[in-house]
Amino acid sequence: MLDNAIYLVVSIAILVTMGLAMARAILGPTVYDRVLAANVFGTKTVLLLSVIAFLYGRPDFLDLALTYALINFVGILAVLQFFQSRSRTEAKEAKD
Amino acid sequence: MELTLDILSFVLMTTGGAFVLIGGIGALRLPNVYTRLHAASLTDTMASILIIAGIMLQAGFSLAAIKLLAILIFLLLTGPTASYAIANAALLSGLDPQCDGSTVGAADGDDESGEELRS
Amino acid sequence: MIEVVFGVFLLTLLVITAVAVVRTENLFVAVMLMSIFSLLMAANFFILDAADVALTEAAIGAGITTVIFLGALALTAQREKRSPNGRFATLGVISVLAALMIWATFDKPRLGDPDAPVHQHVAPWYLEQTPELMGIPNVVTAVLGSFRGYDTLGEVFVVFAACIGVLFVLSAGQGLDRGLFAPDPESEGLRHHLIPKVVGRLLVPFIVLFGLYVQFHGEYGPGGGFQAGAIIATGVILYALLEGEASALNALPRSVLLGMVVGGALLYTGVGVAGMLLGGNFLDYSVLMSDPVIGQQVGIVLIEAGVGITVCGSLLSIFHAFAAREAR
Amino acid sequence: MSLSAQLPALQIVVPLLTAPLVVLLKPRGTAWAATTAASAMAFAIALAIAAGVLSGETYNYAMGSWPAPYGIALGIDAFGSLILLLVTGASTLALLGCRRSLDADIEQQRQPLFYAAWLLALAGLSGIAASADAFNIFVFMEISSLAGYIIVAGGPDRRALPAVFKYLIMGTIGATFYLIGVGLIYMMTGTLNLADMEARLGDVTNLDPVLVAAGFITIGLALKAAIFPLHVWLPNAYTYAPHAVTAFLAACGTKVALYVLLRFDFFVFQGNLAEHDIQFSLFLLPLALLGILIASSVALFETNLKRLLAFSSVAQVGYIMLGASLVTVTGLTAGILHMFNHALAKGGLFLAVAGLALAARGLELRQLGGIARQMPWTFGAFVIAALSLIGIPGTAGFVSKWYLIQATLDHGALGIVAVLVIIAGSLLAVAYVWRIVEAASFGEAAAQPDTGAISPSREAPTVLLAITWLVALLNVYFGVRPEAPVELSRMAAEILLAHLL
Amino acid sequence: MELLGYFNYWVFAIVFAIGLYAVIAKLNLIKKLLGLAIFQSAVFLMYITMDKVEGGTAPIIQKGIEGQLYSNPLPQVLILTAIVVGVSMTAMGLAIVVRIKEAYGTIEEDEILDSDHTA
Repeated sequence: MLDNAIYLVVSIAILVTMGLAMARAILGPTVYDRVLAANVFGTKTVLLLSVIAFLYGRPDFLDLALTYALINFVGILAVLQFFQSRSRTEAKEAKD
Repeated sequence: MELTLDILSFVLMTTGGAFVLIGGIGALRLPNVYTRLHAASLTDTMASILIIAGIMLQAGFSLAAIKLLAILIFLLLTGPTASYAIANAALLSGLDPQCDGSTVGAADGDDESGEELRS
Repeated sequence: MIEVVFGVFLLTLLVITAVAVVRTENLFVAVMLMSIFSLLMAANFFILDAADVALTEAAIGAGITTVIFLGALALTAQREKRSPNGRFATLGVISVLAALMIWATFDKPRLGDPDAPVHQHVAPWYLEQTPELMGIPNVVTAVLGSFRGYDTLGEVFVVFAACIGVLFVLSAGQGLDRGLFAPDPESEGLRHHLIPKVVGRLLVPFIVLFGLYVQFHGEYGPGGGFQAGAIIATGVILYALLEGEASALNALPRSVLLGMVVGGALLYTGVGVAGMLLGGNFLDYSVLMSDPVIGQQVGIVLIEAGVGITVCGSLLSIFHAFAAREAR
Repeated sequence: MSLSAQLPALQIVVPLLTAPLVVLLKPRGTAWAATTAASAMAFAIALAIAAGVLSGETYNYAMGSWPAPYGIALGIDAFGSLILLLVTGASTLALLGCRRSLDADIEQQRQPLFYAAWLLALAGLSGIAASADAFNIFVFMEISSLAGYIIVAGGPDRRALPAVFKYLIMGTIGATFYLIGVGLIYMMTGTLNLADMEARLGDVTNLDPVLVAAGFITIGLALKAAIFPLHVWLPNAYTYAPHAVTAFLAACGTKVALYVLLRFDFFVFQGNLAEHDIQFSLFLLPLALLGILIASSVALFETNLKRLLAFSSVAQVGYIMLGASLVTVTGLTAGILHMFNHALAKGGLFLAVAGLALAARGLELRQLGGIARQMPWTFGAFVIAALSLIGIPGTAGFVSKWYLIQATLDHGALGIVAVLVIIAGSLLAVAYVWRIVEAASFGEAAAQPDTGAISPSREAPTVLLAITWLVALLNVYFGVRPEAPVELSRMAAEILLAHLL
Repeated sequence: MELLGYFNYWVFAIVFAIGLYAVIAKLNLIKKLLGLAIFQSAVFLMYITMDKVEGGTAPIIQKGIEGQLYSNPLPQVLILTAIVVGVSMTAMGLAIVVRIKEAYGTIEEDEILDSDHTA
C-alpha cells in the first residue's frame, strides 16, 4: 500500500503539470511556447511512464519510457532544423 | 532497512513531484518564451534526477535499475539540448529576449505577435 | 480504480488537444499539438495494458510523423487560410453521429469487464496456446508473427506501397535522378550548432543500438520489427538533421534504402513460400525445422527481421523524399 | 500438399512476390513484361479456380495452417471466383493492350515504381476477394487503395492530383468506417472470421451495437463502391488517371467493394438482424433507382468522354445494387451477372478510349470530331462495347438486364417502377452513347495534330486493337452464350441466400 | 463508477467526430490530413479499450505467476497493423499535397477548384 502511495503522489504531480503544459500549448502565444510545451510534455510522459511501470509492477515496460526519452528529442531538433532552413530560404529570397 | 529506503525514496519522489509542479506553474505563468523555457528546463532536470533516483531505490539492483539509469542519462543529455534548440530557434526568428515592462504586459498576446516578429 | 482516474484525466486532455489541433490556423502549431496528441494516445494505450501498441505509437507519433509533417510544411505553407464560417450544417450532422455512437455505447461491455465476449472466444486460446506452440512469452508477437502473420504480411506491403507511392508521386516531372535524388548542397543540417551536434552524435549509436534491442527482444518484451524499424529510422533521421541530408545520403544511399525495402518484403514473402515448398501452407513456420516449436520461433525471428528492414528503409526513403526536395 | 490446394494462396502470393522484384527492373520494358507475366499467371490461377468451382469444389485455405477462427482463412466460393476472374482478367488485358499508352503517360524512370504499384493493386483486390476474415479484408483493402492512389496519380494532367487527394480522403474515411464496424462486431462476438461471426451473432442478445456496426460497414463500403450519392470521388479519379488504369479500375475496382458489402450483408447481418432486409428496400433500393436516373442524366450532359463513361459507371453500380436489394435468387443472379457484364463492357470501352486517345488531341467530345472515320476499327470496337452497355439484344449487357427485369417483375407495384427506371436508364444510355457516336462520326474533323495530309493509318497499335476487339467480341459471345457466367452468378446468389435460412 | 466504464467510448465518439469534422469542413489539405490522423486515432482508442481486463496486465506471459489475468492480445495486433496503415496513408497524402502545391501554388481546396475552372 505504501508503495502505491509513493507513486501516486508523484504521478498526480506529473499529471497536473501535463495539464499546465497543455494550457501553455493552447495559449501560445508564440510558436516557440508550443514547442516548449511539447517538450515539457515529452519529458513528463517519460517520467509518468516510468512511474506507472512500477505502479503496475511491470518494470520490464521501461522500454517505452526509454523510447520516448530518445525519440522526443529528434522531434525538437527537427523543429530547430525547420526554422533554420526557413530563415535561410527567407534570407535567400530577400537577396534575390 | 526496507523502511529507510522507502522513506528516502518517498522523500526523493515527493520533492521531485514538487519540482515538476513548480516547473509547470513557471511554464504557464512567466511572461515570455525565454523565462518560461528557463523555468521548465531547469526544474525538468532536477525533477528527473530526483524522481528516477527515487524509483531506482524502489527497484533495487536489477535490470530495471539499469534501464532507469539509461533513461536518466538520456534525459539529462536531451533535456538541456532541447531547451537550447528551442531558445536558438526563437532567437533565430528574431524574438527579443529582453524582458522589459512592455513585453511583460503583452505576455498573453495572440499568435500574431510572434508571427509578425519573424516575418 | 487509480488507472481509471488516470485514464479519464488523460483522455480529457486528449479531447482538448484534438479540438485545439482543429481550431488553430497555424499549421506548424497544429503539427506540434499533434505530437502532444500522439504522446497522450500512447500514454493511454499504456494505461490500457497495450504495451506493444504504446511503443509503436511512441516510435511513430513523436518522431517520424512530426518530422514528415514538418518536411511537408516546409514545402507548402505554414498557415491555413481562414475557413469560411457557416459550416454549422456539417457540425450538426457530425454531432448527431457522435450522439448516436454514444447512445450505442450503453449496450457495450464496460471497460475492463472480464465477461465481455471479446475475452471469451479467440483470445483465451491465444493466451493458453502460445507458450505451448511457440514457447515465447509475448503473445502479441506470437499473434502478429504467426497466428495472424498474413495480416502482418499485408502490413509490410502497405508500408512498401507507401514508400514507392511517395517516391513515385514526388519524382514526377523531374526523373528519379535529378531533383529527388540530389539534396541541396547548402543544407548543412545543424552542423553549426555545437551543443546539439555533440549530444546528437552521442545519441545516434544509442538509438540504433536500442532499436536493435527492441527488434530482437520482441519475443520477450514489448517490441518487434515494426517498432525497431521506426526507432532505427529515427536514429538515422537524427543523423541527417545533424549532418545534413547529403552526408546522411552518403552513408545510406537511396539505392540501399530501396534495396532494404525490397529485401525485407522479399524476406517475409520468402519465408512464407519456404513453408509452402516444405509441405505446409503459406506462412506455416512449423515445417521450417524438425521441431515445430523451434520452427515457429525461427519463422517469427525471420519475419520480424523482414518487417524491421522494410519499415526502416521505407520510413527513411519517405523522409529523404520530403527533406531533400526544395520548395518551389 | 497438392498444387491445387495451394491455389488460393498462390493467387495472392504471385503478384505480391513479383511487386518488390519489379521495382528493381530498370531496363526499358522489363518491368512491364514481368508485371504482365505475373498478371497473366494470376489470371490462369483464377481460371483454374473458376473451373474448380464450376465443377462443385470450394476452396478453403488456412494461412499458416492455423484453424479458422484463430488463424486467417481464405475461402473462395462461386462469387469470389467470379470477382477474381474479373480482377485478374481486367489487369492482364489492360496491361497487354496499353503498353504504348502507358509509355506515353509515364516517364521511363518511374515505370518500375508504377508497375510495382499496379501489381500491389492487383494483389490487394484479389486478396479481398479471397479472404474470409473481416480484418484481413481491411488490410488488403488498404493495400489496393494505396496502390490505386499511386497508379491514378500517374495521370499526366495536373488535375489528377486533386482527384487523387479526394479519392484518398474518401477512401480512407470509407476504410476507417469499415474498421469501426468490424470493431463493434468483434466487441460483441469476439471473433473476426466471417463464418464464425455469423454463428456467434446468433447468441448476442443486445443487438444495438451490431445495428450501428451494420450502418458503419454499409456506409464505409458504399463509399468505396461509389454507390450514389457517395460517388463524388469517382468521376475525377477515373477521368484523369492513365487510360490503362481507368480500364483496369473501372472494370473491377468498385465491384470488389460491392462484393464485400454483399458478403457482409448476407453472411453476417441478414440472418441475424431481424428485418434487416428493410435496410435494403428502404435505403439501398431507392438509392439504386435514383443513382441510375441521376448519374445517367449527368452523363448525358458531360462533355468529356472519360467523365461521361465514369458517370455511366455510377449508374451501372445502381443496376447491380438494384438486383441485390431485391433479396431473391433471380435478383442477386442478375446483379452479380451485371457485375461481370458491366466489367466486360466498361473494360472494352476504356480500352478503346486508350486507343482513341493516342490519336486524338483530347478527350472532350468536340475534339473527337471525325475520329470514327480515321480509326474505324478502334471506334467499331467502341461501338460494340457501348451497345453492350446499353443492353442491346445479342450482347452481354442484354442478358443481365433481362434477368434484372424478370427479377423486378416479381415485386408488384414496386417492380413496375423499377422496370420503368431500368428502361429509362437504358434509354438515357442510348442517348449518351449516341452523342459520342454523333460527335465521332459526323463532327467536324478537328483532330488534326499536324497540318499535314490526313494519314490513313491512324489506327490504335495492333496489339491494343486486337485486345479491344477481343473484349468487344467477348461481349457478343457472352451475349449469345451466357451459360458459364450465369451459372457462376446463380451459384453465388444461392450461396448468399443460403445464409438467410 | 459504472458510468466511467463507458468514458473511453465517449471519448472515442467525440474525438471521432472532431476528426471527421476537420476532414469534411476544413479546406486546407494538410488540415484535412491532420483531421484524418485524429479520426483514425479515435478508432485505435476504441479497439484498445476493449482489450482491457480488470486486474489484468499486458499479454506478456510472466513465468512463475499462476492465475494472472492478461489483456486481450488480438485488438493490439490489429491496431499495430492499423497504425502502420495510418502512417502510410498520411505519408502518401502529404506527398500528393506537396505536388499539388507545386502544380497549383496553393493548398486550399477552394482555390484549387477556382484555378481549374478558370484555366
